Amino acid sequence: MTDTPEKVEEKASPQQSEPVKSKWDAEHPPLTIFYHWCKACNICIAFCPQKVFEPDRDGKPNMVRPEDCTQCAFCWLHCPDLAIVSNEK
Amino acid sequence: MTDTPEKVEEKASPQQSEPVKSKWDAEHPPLTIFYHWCKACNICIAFCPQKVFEPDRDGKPNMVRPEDCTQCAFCWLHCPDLAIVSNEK
Amino acid sequence: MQTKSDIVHHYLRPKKKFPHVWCSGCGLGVILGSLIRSIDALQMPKDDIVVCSGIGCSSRLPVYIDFNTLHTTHGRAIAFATGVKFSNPRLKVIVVTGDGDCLAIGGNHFIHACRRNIDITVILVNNWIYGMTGGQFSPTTPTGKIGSTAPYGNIEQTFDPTKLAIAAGAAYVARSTVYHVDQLDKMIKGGLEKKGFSVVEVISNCHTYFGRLNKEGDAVEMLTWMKAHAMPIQAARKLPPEKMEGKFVTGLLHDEEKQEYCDRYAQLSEDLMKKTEARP
Amino acid sequence: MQTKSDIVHHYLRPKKKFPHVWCSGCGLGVILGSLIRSIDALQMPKDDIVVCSGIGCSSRLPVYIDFNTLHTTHGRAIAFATGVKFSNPRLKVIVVTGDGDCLAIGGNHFIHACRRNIDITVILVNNWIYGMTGGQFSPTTPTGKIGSTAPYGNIEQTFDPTKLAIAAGAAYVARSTVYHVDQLDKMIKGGLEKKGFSVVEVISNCHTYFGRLNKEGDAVEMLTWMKAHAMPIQAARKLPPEKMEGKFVTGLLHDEEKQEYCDRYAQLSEDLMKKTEARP
Amino acid sequence: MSNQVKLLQGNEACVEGAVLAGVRFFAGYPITPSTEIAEGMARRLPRIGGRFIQMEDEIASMAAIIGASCAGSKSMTATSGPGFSLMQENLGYAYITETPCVVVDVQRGGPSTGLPTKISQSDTMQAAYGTHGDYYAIVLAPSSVEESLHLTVKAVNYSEMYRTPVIVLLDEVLGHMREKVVIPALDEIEVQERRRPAVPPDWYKHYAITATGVSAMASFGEGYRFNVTGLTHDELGFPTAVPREIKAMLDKLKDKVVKNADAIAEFESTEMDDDPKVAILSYGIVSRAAKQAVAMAREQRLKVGAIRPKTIWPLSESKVRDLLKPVRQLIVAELNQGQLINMVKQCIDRNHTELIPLQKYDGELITPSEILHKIKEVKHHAN
Amino acid sequence: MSNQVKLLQGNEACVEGAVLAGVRFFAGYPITPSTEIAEGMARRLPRIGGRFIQMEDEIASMAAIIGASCAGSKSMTATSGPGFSLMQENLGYAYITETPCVVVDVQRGGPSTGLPTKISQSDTMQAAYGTHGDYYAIVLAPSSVEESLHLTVKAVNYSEMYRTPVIVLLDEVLGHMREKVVIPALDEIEVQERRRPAVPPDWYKHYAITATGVSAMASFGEGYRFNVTGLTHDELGFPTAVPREIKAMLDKLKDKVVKNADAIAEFESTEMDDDPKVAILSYGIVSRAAKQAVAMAREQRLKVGAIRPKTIWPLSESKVRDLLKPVRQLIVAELNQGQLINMVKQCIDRNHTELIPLQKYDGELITPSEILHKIKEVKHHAN
Amino acid sequence: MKTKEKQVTGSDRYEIRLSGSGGQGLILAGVMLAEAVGTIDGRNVAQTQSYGPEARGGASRADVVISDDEISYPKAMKLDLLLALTQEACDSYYHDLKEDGTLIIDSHMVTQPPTPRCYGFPFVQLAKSEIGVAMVANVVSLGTICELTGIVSKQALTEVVRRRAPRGTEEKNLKALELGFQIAKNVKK
Amino acid sequence: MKTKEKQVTGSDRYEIRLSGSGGQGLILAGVMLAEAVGTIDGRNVAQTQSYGPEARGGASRADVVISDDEISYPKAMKLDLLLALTQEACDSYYHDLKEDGTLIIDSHMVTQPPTPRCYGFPFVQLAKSEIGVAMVANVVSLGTICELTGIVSKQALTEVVRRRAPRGTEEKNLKALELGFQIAKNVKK
Ligand SMILES: Cc1ncc(C[n+]2csc(CCOP(=O)(O)OP(=O)(O)O)c2C)c(N)n1
Ligand SMILES: Cc1ncc(C[n+]2csc(CCOP(=O)(O)OP(=O)(O)O)c2C)c(N)n1
Ligand code: SF4
Ligand code: SF4
Ligand code: SF4
Ligand code: SF4
Repeated sequence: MTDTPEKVEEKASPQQSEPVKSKWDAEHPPLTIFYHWCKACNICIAFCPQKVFEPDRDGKPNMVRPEDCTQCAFCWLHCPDLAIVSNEK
Repeated sequence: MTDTPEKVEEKASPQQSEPVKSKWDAEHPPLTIFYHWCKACNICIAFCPQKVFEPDRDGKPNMVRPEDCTQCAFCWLHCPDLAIVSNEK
Repeated sequence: MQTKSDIVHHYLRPKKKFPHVWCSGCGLGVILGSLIRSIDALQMPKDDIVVCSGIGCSSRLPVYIDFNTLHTTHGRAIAFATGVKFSNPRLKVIVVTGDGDCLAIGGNHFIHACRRNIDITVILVNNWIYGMTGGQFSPTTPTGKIGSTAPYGNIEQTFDPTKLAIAAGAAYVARSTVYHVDQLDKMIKGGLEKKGFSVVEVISNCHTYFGRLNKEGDAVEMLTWMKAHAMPIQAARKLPPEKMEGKFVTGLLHDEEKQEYCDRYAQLSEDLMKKTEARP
Repeated sequence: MQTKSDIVHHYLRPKKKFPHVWCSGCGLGVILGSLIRSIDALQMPKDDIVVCSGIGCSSRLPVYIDFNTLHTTHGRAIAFATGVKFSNPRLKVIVVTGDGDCLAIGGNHFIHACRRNIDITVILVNNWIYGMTGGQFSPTTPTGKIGSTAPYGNIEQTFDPTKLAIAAGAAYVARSTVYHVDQLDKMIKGGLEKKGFSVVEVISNCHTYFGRLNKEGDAVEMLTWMKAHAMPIQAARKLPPEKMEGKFVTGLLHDEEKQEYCDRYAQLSEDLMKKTEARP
Repeated sequence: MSNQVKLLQGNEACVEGAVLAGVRFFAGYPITPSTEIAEGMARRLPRIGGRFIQMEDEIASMAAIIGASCAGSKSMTATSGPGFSLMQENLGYAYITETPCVVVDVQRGGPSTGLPTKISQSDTMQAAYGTHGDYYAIVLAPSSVEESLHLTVKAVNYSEMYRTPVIVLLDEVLGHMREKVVIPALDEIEVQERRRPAVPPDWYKHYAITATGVSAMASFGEGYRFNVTGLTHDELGFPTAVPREIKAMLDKLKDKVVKNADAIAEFESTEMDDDPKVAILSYGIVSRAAKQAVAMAREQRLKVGAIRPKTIWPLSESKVRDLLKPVRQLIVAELNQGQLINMVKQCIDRNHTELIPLQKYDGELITPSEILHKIKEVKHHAN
Repeated sequence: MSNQVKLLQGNEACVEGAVLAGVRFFAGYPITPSTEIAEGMARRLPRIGGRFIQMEDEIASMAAIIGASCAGSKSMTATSGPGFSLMQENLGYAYITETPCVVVDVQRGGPSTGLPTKISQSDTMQAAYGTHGDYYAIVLAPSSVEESLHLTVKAVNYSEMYRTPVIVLLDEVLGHMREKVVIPALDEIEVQERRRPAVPPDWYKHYAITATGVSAMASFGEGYRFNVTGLTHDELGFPTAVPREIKAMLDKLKDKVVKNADAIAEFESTEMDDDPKVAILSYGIVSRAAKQAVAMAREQRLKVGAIRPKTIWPLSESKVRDLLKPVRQLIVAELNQGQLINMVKQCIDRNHTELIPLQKYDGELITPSEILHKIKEVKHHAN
Repeated sequence: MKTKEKQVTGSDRYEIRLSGSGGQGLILAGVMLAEAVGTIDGRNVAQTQSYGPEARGGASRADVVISDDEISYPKAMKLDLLLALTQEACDSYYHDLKEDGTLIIDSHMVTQPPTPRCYGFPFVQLAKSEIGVAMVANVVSLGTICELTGIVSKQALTEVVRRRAPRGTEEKNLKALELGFQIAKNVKK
Repeated sequence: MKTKEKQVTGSDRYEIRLSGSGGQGLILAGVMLAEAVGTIDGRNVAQTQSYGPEARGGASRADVVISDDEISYPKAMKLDLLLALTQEACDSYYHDLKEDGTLIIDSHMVTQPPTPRCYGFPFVQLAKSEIGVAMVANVVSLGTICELTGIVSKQALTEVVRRRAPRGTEEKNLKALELGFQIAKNVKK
């Protein structure tokens, strides 16, 4: 199946040589989230293969494990409110 | 091909034993034609396998060879003006 | 007269007499005869039959026959027929329609009735042109042919109505021509017997417009063409594609059992009414 | 931000800002993103793109994007688009439409545009329901499912829009889902590149109505369902029918070269004008 | 179910009224703000042996209810502006074929998609002139939820009595608002059935010219085997191009409505007994604001009355003139740019009664204070 | 091609006029008695770089010409009653989106399929009230083949000048009859183009509120990237539900027509110079009978005049009142059961001018002798 | 009253009706006549016809009104000339002819002329026998009308027949026209 | 002028608006209130609401007009009571409240009440903490309104909440109603 995550991993391969875990942290978040656009649909939180997010009080994604982000692109490609962009890609 | 004439011959088979040629003549025509309905389209004349008809002055079918009629049904099944009926079938 | 060939006359309206309005040689009269014979063969009571049509030469057909007849607006016959049938499913509902009526303006009602599989029989008279309005091209006018609104040749692709009907969900789909009257009778009978949505496409000659504009001759020539180019499906299946070049397939093209719309509704309604009664 | 993932924002209308009107989690936002990425990938100039739509939640999409946009009447987007395209064939014309808009009221325009093979790309958002008006069943609501006008379960058969499109003559027909975004991007790109009539059916979630009425959960659950039930055509071809039970096929389903309508007209017109000039 | 008190939306009250009046066939296509009627019918009809079908569009819906009516069912559809526009061609077919059926148009702002969720009364003229050709519409307009029920019953009755389509004009506010409704018992309401032929099939004329202008009507399947056509037809229903027959047919269509206009045209008067010189004319939900305004004005010792046509079409010129006899200044309040006022212009003597428009068309309801304001302006002018 | 004299049908003259005025896009669906317009366009347009398309129905035809107009083409369709009814929804879209286009309605008898090959003027009211919502139609009605050409040019011009659909009302007789026509040279006629935006794209407002009520109009593909919607919209063309913006939009639609009514509304007067007390009001082909009748009456020393609106809508109340100043008895002659007469009722003082209907609706044209007969009846009453 | 109108509509207004059955080409004949008079002779002209609702065959007619003044009412009111190629047409329209109007009939088809004061020619038969196709009877009769009444110039009519004749039949039609002139001349002599 | 009208519309007419954001169930609450007053308490009632053009989320409101007399104008003119569950709703509608009208707010959500003279309860929070679902905040506030104003009888409201609560949530809703009564009682004390 032409499942999104798989496909994107391909593209992501150049970065694989770098130490992924160390690249992101709370100060250097992997993504920018526009919270005023986010409608708390839970898609990014539920599907993130790395479980990067947890819901905040309003149900919006809180990046609790930024360092785990692989830049797989699932979240920003699936956010129905176009509220997530990558800070790298 | 499920062509009309062939098919009807089947149905007509019981009559085949009778002497077809002798059955019809000008006094005992094989068909009745409603000339006031006929619009002279020429279909019966052109397609009658026995060439029973010839066009009259107005182009309407004149039974010039009634004795040749095999009651194949082509003419009355194809007359677009429902202007022909068989006197037998 | 009491011969069998006279049967058609017993179904004509007593108060509106022939000759009909159609041109000399028009295939519509042949279809009228075929429809009557099919109904007669099935011994369907006149009172239970409703024939609906839209607007067009073909759609004038119901006016002549002694059934319940509903001559509606252009393209909408099937939608009206749906109301008749669904309101009183006991009635046998037939639609007579043209390629313009059914496939141009009426295309949506056609595919939706196929989809619902409502028990209606559609006689689709395909004469490749709008006859009534004087020879404009239709969705079935072959590419390249002339119509009064395609004076330089039609640049559009055509519908194959039978393919469309099958894709949209019709239960019974057949094709014949006004030349192949025996086959036509059989196809119409089959459609009438089918419980579900049935479509019989009938290739018919409009020599007055299609024939004249395209130099395809008079009724006789056009019937001769049909004779030469029709290929029964049984034979067609055996032929290699190159032998089918320029030919068209006739016969029963699709026949499928599936639940009919009115039946399904009746069942739903019955269940609900039982439940309602069952309540205190 | 200048990262690539931000590209979608460069195509949003500067004067009408987000957040959009759609429900939280609605698949439409995903399709919006996919459409923009596809256009961007093909480097099509904004000024040359016209996006038409009818009425429905899906049909609200064009309003947000910075192209020439035409938000028309319910069901008629393709007919309007035909006017736009044929009037100025240089323009790239895209239609965004819903299953109700395109297949219920708009069914006829859909099949006729397929037949004409006019160079328009249709993004058909199939969420199995009328979202905008509050959850009535549509021609794609699966039999048995609940809609607000099918409170006891839908008794109708459904259309398969891709089959209909193929039968009617479309040149390019594909299907994807809002879960399979990469595939979706690819299918839309393919449609945009195709010269001729292209249809991309996108399975989308309306959890607000379809999901709620049918207890199929929220956006996440519905996306999960899509993930589990979609089968790419390459894989599907290899599977025995029983393994396809309950699954649906995605990917490029039909791709055919044939002459496009505007081209054909242009050629006719050119020939005629040459002839006219050639005259004294 | 008798005499239940329910809290209902105007749209739901229509459903109740239709079911009470015997409607057993509904074909429709959803559109805001009328959808609750279809939804109600979808729930109700299969439970009582009736039939509900959602068609592919409004054209088909209109066609289906006409077909169903020919087959003997009391039938109905409901829609709003865009759908009502699409129904016009087949509505014309129902007029010329004299087929009973009811169309509910829940008005929203137009033209085109306009304002789907906001109120308007801008289909007033369309209800009488929307399709091509000459025809005479009967159009009823309730002003409360309870009346929505009763006028729907009446619409079905008129449609059967006069063998003609009848339009019920609601609006977004009335369609969606909830009020309590006493659901009458079946024996408390009058239900009319179409007149069935008393003659044998051979003598039956589907369009017999009669003294009342209304012909008896057989249904398909009952042995009459008549023809129905949208072409001009003779008494039997066969196409005709004979001028005399055409004229007879069109006169019949006109007379059965126009000659009965005084019976069909109903009005409600509020505070008109003391012959006020200033009055407000309005229909539907707007008349509720007018009533409130009259009460407010009366408290301020302003002698003002209000008149409300329940029947929008046919216009009964004589009745309008009668009602307006004392009135020198008539405020015509409506939710459009001036439609009702044009109709009034046709019947009144403007030297006698000055017409003062009060038109609102921004999606909001006219308020009592806006009317009161106008009353005061007018009084001022009058002095 | 300049100043050729040709024998043309009214329908063919429409084609000539359209082509002269710059129409280069035609989408249509055949219907009697308008079909010759489509057929003519099908022959002409591909030869001059224009585009002809036969759509699947009238709804699609109307949609296509609007789309084409948005893309910059002067566009047109032609139809007759049933098709005109079907076009109403999208016609409303053209009104609210202010998209120029021309619709020719060649009238035949209605309602419904009615009398496809016979004359009528029964779409008169529909031309102004056929679709839902408030809108203001411009409707022109020629009375000769030559005028069919010129009023078609004018219709295209008005449509471009006022950014609105314009209706041309023909009828079966005029559409099919042949008269000689002087085809004007291109430089002999005035051709109007829509006003193009003078501002850069960023400043462009597709529905800018201007002093004239008409906004400049860009085409798709020119860099303006605007939004067009049938929802109520703001100046930019984005959906709005703000009452103030809605009102502004609807006022704009009204004002650009109503405020220009005196300019748009044209009349022809025959023998009105000596202030006759009796006159005939009629439009289109009927006015030819009226003219003949006036000549006949004058020969019999009856002082009678005739008035013909070339513009049916908008009504210019002031112009009508002006024209009718001397007239005490006005025969309103029309091919329907009374449509034009209702419009006249709205503007005149019936105490001053008595209205005498002369209505024929049996598929035949009113004859000069029928009018003369009426004149004599009336004179008698007047004495 | 009718008689009074006759006077009134007088001036030089001249009303012609060509009638027969569908397929005889009478509409085309009407158009040719009108075109000749209007676009070449330069007079005013209005040509109308009646479409039956059932346009497939049946009776057919074309009217041509000719005048030097503006033509107000474009339809025929009282005919100056009636051409009838069938009995049915003759019976239907004879009463529309002015008392002193001209009646021209196909002498083979109209077996019972309503008045002896008429011109009869076997148009259809002549067309068949002389030109070889019955179809051109319409043009034969045009020639006859031209010659008999002078309402249209020969040169104009010839020009138009050449222009309007279906492609490939120009010669036959011109011959037919000539034949029409000829048989009328014989009568006039 | 507005002040005058206030008097006029007086009599026993009582106007209530329940406002907050979409999804808080305020329309349903309005319907429950109206049904209780109308069909059980037997008074006249008119319930209206505003549909946004973009009905997906956003602000939401339901109005209920109550009277023993016939209700002419069915929409609220000047509110006797405003319930506001969000700041936005409170800001939008406060100016529609009569000078002496009653304002009830969610004290957690409306952080800046426009006047100190108002009742504040943490409806949403209480619903979550006491009943376990935020969704029933609407019914909690209904109970409070009932207890505070007596505009509807407890018995009627209880009956309707039982009847109208989504299937399976009857218990929770009745508990919520009880909670609403309770917190109001505490205030009244
Ligand atoms: C709404 C509407 N549009 C157009 C027409 C004109 N019209 C009548 S019949 C017809 C086409 C008929 O073609 P078809 O259905 O193929 O029937 P045929 O006459 O060839 O048998 C058209 C366009 C109409 N009556 N109504
Ligand atoms: C003529 C007309 N009929 C009905 C409607 C009401 N209407 C608006 S959108 C819609 C259905 C939308 O369904 P779909 O196209 O599937 O889009 P979705 O909202 O699900 O994205 C309907 C019935 C309308 N606007 N116009
Ligand atoms: S029945 Fe057959 S053989 Fe006899 S006349 Fe007819 S076509 Fe000829
Ligand atoms: S087929 Fe019928 S209509 Fe045709 S010529 Fe023969 S009898 Fe006459
Ligand atoms: S026009 Fe064509 S379809 Fe119509 S009657 Fe004539 S031949 Fe038949
Ligand atoms: S109603 Fe359905 S389709 Fe519409 S925005 Fe909400 S989730 Fe999407």
